[in-house]
Amino acid sequence: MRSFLTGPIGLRAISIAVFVVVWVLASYAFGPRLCPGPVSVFAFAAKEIASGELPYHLAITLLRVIAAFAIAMSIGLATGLMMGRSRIANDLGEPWLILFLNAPALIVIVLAYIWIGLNESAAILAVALNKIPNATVTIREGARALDTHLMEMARVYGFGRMKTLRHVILPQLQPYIAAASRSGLALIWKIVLVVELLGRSNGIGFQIHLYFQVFDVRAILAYTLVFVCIMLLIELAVVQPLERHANRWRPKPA
Amino acid sequence: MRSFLTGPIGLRAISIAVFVVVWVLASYAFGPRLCPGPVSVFAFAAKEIASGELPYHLAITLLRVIAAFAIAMSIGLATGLMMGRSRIANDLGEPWLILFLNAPALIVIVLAYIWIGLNESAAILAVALNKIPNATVTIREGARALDTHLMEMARVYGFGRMKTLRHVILPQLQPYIAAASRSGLALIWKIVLVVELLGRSNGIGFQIHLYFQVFDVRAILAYTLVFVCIMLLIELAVVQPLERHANRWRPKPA
Amino acid sequence: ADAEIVRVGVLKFGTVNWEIDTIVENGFDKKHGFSLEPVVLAGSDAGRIGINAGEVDVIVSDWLFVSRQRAEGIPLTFVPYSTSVGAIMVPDDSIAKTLADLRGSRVGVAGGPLDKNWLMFRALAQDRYGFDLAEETQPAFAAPPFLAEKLRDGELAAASNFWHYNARLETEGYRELVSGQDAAKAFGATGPISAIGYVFNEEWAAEHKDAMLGFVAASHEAKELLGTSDAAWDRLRPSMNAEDDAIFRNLVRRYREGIPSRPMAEEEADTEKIYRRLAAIGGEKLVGSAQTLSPGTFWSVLKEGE
Amino acid sequence: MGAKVLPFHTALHGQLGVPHADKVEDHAFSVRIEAKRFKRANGGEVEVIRDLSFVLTPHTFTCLLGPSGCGKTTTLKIMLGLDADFSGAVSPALQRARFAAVFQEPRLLPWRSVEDNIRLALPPEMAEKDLTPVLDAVELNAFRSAYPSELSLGMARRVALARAFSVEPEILLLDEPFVSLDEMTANRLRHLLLELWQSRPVTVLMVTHNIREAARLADRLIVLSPPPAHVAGTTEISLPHAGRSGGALSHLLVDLAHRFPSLALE
Amino acid sequence: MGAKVLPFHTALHGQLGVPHADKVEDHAFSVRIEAKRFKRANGGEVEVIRDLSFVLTPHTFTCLLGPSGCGKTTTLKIMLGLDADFSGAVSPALQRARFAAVFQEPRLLPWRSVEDNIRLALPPEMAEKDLTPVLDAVELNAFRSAYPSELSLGMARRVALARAFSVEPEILLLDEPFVSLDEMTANRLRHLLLELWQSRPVTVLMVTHNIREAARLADRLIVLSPPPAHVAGTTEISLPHAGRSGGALSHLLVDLAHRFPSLALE
Ligand SMILES: Nc1ncnc2c1ncn2[C@@H]1O[C@H](COP(=O)(O)OP(=O)(O)OP(=O)(O)O)[C@@H](O)[C@H]1O
Ligand SMILES: Nc1ncnc2c1ncn2[C@@H]1O[C@H](COP(=O)(O)OP(=O)(O)OP(=O)(O)O)[C@@H](O)[C@H]1O
Ligand SMILES: [Mg+2]
Ligand SMILES: [Mg+2]
Repeated sequence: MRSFLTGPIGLRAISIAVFVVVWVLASYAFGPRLCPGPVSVFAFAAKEIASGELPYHLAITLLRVIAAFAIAMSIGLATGLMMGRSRIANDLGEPWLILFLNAPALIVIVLAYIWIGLNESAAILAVALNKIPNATVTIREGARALDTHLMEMARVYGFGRMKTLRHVILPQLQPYIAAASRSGLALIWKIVLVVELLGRSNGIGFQIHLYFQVFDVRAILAYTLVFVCIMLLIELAVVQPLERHANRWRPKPA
Repeated sequence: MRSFLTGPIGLRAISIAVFVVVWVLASYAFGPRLCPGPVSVFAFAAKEIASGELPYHLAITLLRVIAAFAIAMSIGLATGLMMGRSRIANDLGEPWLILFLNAPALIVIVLAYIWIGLNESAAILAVALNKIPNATVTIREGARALDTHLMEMARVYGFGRMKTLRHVILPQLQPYIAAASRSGLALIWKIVLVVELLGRSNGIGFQIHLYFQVFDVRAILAYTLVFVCIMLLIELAVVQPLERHANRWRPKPA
Repeated sequence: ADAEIVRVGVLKFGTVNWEIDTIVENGFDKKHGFSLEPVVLAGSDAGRIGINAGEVDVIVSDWLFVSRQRAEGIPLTFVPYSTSVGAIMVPDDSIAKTLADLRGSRVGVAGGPLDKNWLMFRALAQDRYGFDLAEETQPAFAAPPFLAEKLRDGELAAASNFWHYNARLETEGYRELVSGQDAAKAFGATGPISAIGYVFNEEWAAEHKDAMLGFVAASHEAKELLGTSDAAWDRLRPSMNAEDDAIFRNLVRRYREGIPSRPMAEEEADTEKIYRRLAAIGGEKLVGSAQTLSPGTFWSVLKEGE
Repeated sequence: MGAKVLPFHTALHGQLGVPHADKVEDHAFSVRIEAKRFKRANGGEVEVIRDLSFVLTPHTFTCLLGPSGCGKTTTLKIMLGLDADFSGAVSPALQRARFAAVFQEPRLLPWRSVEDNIRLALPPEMAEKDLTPVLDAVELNAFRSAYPSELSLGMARRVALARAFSVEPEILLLDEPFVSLDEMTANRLRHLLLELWQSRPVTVLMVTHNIREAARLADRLIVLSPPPAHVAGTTEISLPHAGRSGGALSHLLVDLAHRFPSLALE
Repeated sequence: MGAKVLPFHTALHGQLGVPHADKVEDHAFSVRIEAKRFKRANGGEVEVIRDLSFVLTPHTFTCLLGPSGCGKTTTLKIMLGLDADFSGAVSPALQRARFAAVFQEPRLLPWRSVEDNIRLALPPEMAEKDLTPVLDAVELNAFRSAYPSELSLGMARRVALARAFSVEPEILLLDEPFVSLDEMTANRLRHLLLELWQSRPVTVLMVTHNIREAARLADRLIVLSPPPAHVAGTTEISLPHAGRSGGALSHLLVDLAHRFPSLALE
């Protein structure tokens, strides 16, 4: 039992239990209107799931998140690598990078909608445009810190571009890619909400904003929590096993 | 001349020139209302600067950005290090991390304003809360990738906590800190805009929203660009010299 | 041929949705020779983007927006939709009796410093009591739902908010201190003015004249029905988000009060007066280069028709 | 001649008076590793060390020899307290001791200068120590402000040696300290090490593959078996250090080669 | 005896017929480094190599010796095309050649298994090569699926050697390949290297500090001066490899020690 409690599942369970307790206390402190308790939130979520409303909006949002994520990460990886390895690419790209990095999400979204139209491509493009510079910046740091010794080895043994990328560069970038992915997924989801708020007729962001207008905190929390649960699930069931696999070469801690 | 053009300043100048050209073309293509050209945008910016309006809002926003940045980075650094180095801390913190990582900015802001009040502390706290998990995630990857050989050396020579942190850990985390700072500053600024939009009566986000309501794209672009210019300046005049100093030990490229 | 489609941007829980829903449900669109396609949006920002991007044909907004866009060459135009406007709400037991009593207190303001209600209240305070509300109160600009909430928990002494938030507050022990219509009257309006209306592109409307006229007619018919029939409201109730009967009844009452009844030319004349006052206070930031209500802000086709 | 070759048990019990294994912990500087296993990345476990124990008599110079991959570095790591995941025990005296170590790689902080790399390792009471003598000794005074990436591997190893020498440790653990150095430099540094050891009360344990080096420096050799490693034999060398050159050294080497054929020079 | 000691110029011009420096590029496998400078991190520049040139006759075995930090690794890097920032030239034949290199550190990909590390270095036409023989030769067949972090340093070096041996290069550059290995293993690998060199047309250049090793393996020694490095002398060894043991080898060593006092064994 003791080992279960200090094991990975036990500790996470403790942590989640603490969270629920804090939540219940907060709901007593602030009252059910401003901070509805877990029971009422989950009841609402269950109702919305049963009605099919929540799964519909969730699916739409997830699709947008995935599309924007795939676009942003692949472009960010390419630009980050280029800017990290080549001084010329870096000097040329820097002003653009800083521009896009600091362009408010709102502006990018509005301009994308106006210039491209109020449609799905504009939405996804706007989200991706918001995320690309973040991914670029992170990957660029990784590319700058690449081990020159291994690069030299790869050159001597004639690895060529693809082999070097796959076997020498990407494994070194793994922690940077992991950081960019995790914080990127979160950022994308934040921006998808804004995108949905400004010009889509469905998705979780749309729903949350609707409920914000009528100040239904319970509904807002329900939609948020379902998404967070999905992310927790993806993290535990997909990302972490993948990461363990990618990191199996690291020396096991004593 | 040739060497100037391929030098860092020359390349950046070229890049900015290309940007301006693209902008002018876009403004012809979309018309001055949907995409006002650089001249009219800068004229507007100059007017707003002269009137003192823009500097006022800019200063307020920058203060918020700096405060939130300082809070978020120091907490993110601490939690990221802890979670990266200790399995127990990681297992305990993980659900909270994912919760805060994926809590929509809107929710955090709304709850902060509701629970703390429509005031400056709530605003800054809301922004910091949005950024902390991102910083944590990035730093945690860095902490996981720390060189065990150097850590062992530090232990054998009795470095102690502070010395290890300062001379062994932080220099290794430098690229991760740089990535977290750059993308963090950008993220914070994006969220500050939302925070200002939802519940503050000044700041660039407030102004942009104001102009958005009357659909004055020129004013929106002017405010955005001034901020981007400030960031570009900070990057070139502060961050990069600091980085060069921090990285002077890296082998010079051949 | 198929009936022409008119895409109308509506907020799901917004008041416009009630009318649009009624049109569709009762087949008023088919009856008037067009097909109405509601585009559900999450906020008024989305509406502004949508009309600028040409992805919706009709949204609901105010004549300030229309006039400014016209001045800058975008031929939007306006058909009155409702005379319901915002008001400053205070708790029933507040000692405040007039705007003057708000001096020094924290006042929430929806829609930002360029909101027409807020500007009218500022003008009114200037006229009647000789002070600037913006200077002598602490305005807190924030999202409308916050304001209602912050008024409830006492952080704000008063809040200038939109009518459907206020209708709710009225059932919870809050009262109107002063409304937009009060202010309008003080500036010489001869009756209630329609602050918001259906906004669309004049050129588009010229190409789809029959459909747009049909839309206006359908809107009238829906208003008539909602103005008289309680059954029509019962059907809408689920989408009104009214927690209890009192709120529901108050929303209905307020909606009915807001149905515009005056000839458009009369409204336009009143609006011009008010516009000048607002332009004086809001300045260029509010109105852009147009110091007077841009000609054609009210849809000329309708005026001719009358 | 000069090399007193002893069978393992005799050497330990007879000569050094080691107590029974279960009391090893009380004794100064003793290590007893009953088993050391590593988890393999692809599941499974390997046993690297089994029943390896020895005692370092204070102020002696011991050399540890053994085939590549037999567990020498692992043993040092356990002694340094860097690996606690083994069954067995390390004596309290060893746990408390102030160590210096030269690892098999230089392990310098790339972002600190040569001088800072040494200075950071100094205990607080020596913080202001003049590093010129030790830097001179390793012939790197001109490079005191250089960063490790500006050094050749041999130079980096010399910095690591200078770092270990300057902390004035109780126990000095050296893992092949003199490889990657030209013979002249290596010899100078071997002399330096001997001098240091003779002038201060320090206990030295040095891993080496160079039997000649071991014969010249050590009081005692401990030879490990292939994995799972245990002590295959120990040898005391009683010949004074000054006398270990020319013919005497050759003789010693022949003796050792006879005793441990696996260490053969050629 | 057996060691033909030649002054530098005689060796180069007389024996090997090197053309004038400005025509060096046309010749097979020649290097001419007029100057190699490094920028220091704290500003300034150091000249590490000045007027260093030599020619590798195809299919010979050359050893490069020199004091620690004199520029041996730098020279290898220039030959490998990893450092183009020098004045001088490398012959086109050298630029085109297929290399294998054993660096001073193992330089394995930590995230790839031992087998993958070797296989990745193979040119496409050998992709399916059976690695069992070479892994057997370095005694690491049991570790073919292990990751580098699970190896001892000596084992990692053996993997690096196996990698270099298995690509069947035209030119093999070795930077102190046999350090950190016990003598028995090192000897076995030296034999392996000799066999490889004799069985295939490969040109070998090996950096070493071990004069005994050089004397046993090389056709020719090139000795560098302290920095700024240039060739201090070259020596041909014409004694057949089979005969280099026992007394003959000792004699050779004495000869060499006499010619290059700085390489002295003790
Ligand atoms: N990146 C660099 N920046 C500055 N100086 C350097 C750099 N790399 C090498 N040096 C200098 O060049 C000289 C030669 O280095 P190199 O690595 O070639 O030596 P080496 O002969 O291989 O020595 P060793 O036997 O110790 O490996 C050294 O003095 C070193 O300080
Ligand atoms: N982290 C690890 N995981 C699995 N096996 C390991 C690990 N570390 C070391 N080993 C194994 O332990 C054995 C001993 O390693 P160690 O580094 O102690 O050898 P060594 O005697 O120092 O060898 P060398 O002379 O080559 O340095 C090796 O067979 C190695 O494969
Ligand atoms: Mg070892
Ligand atoms: Mg070297």
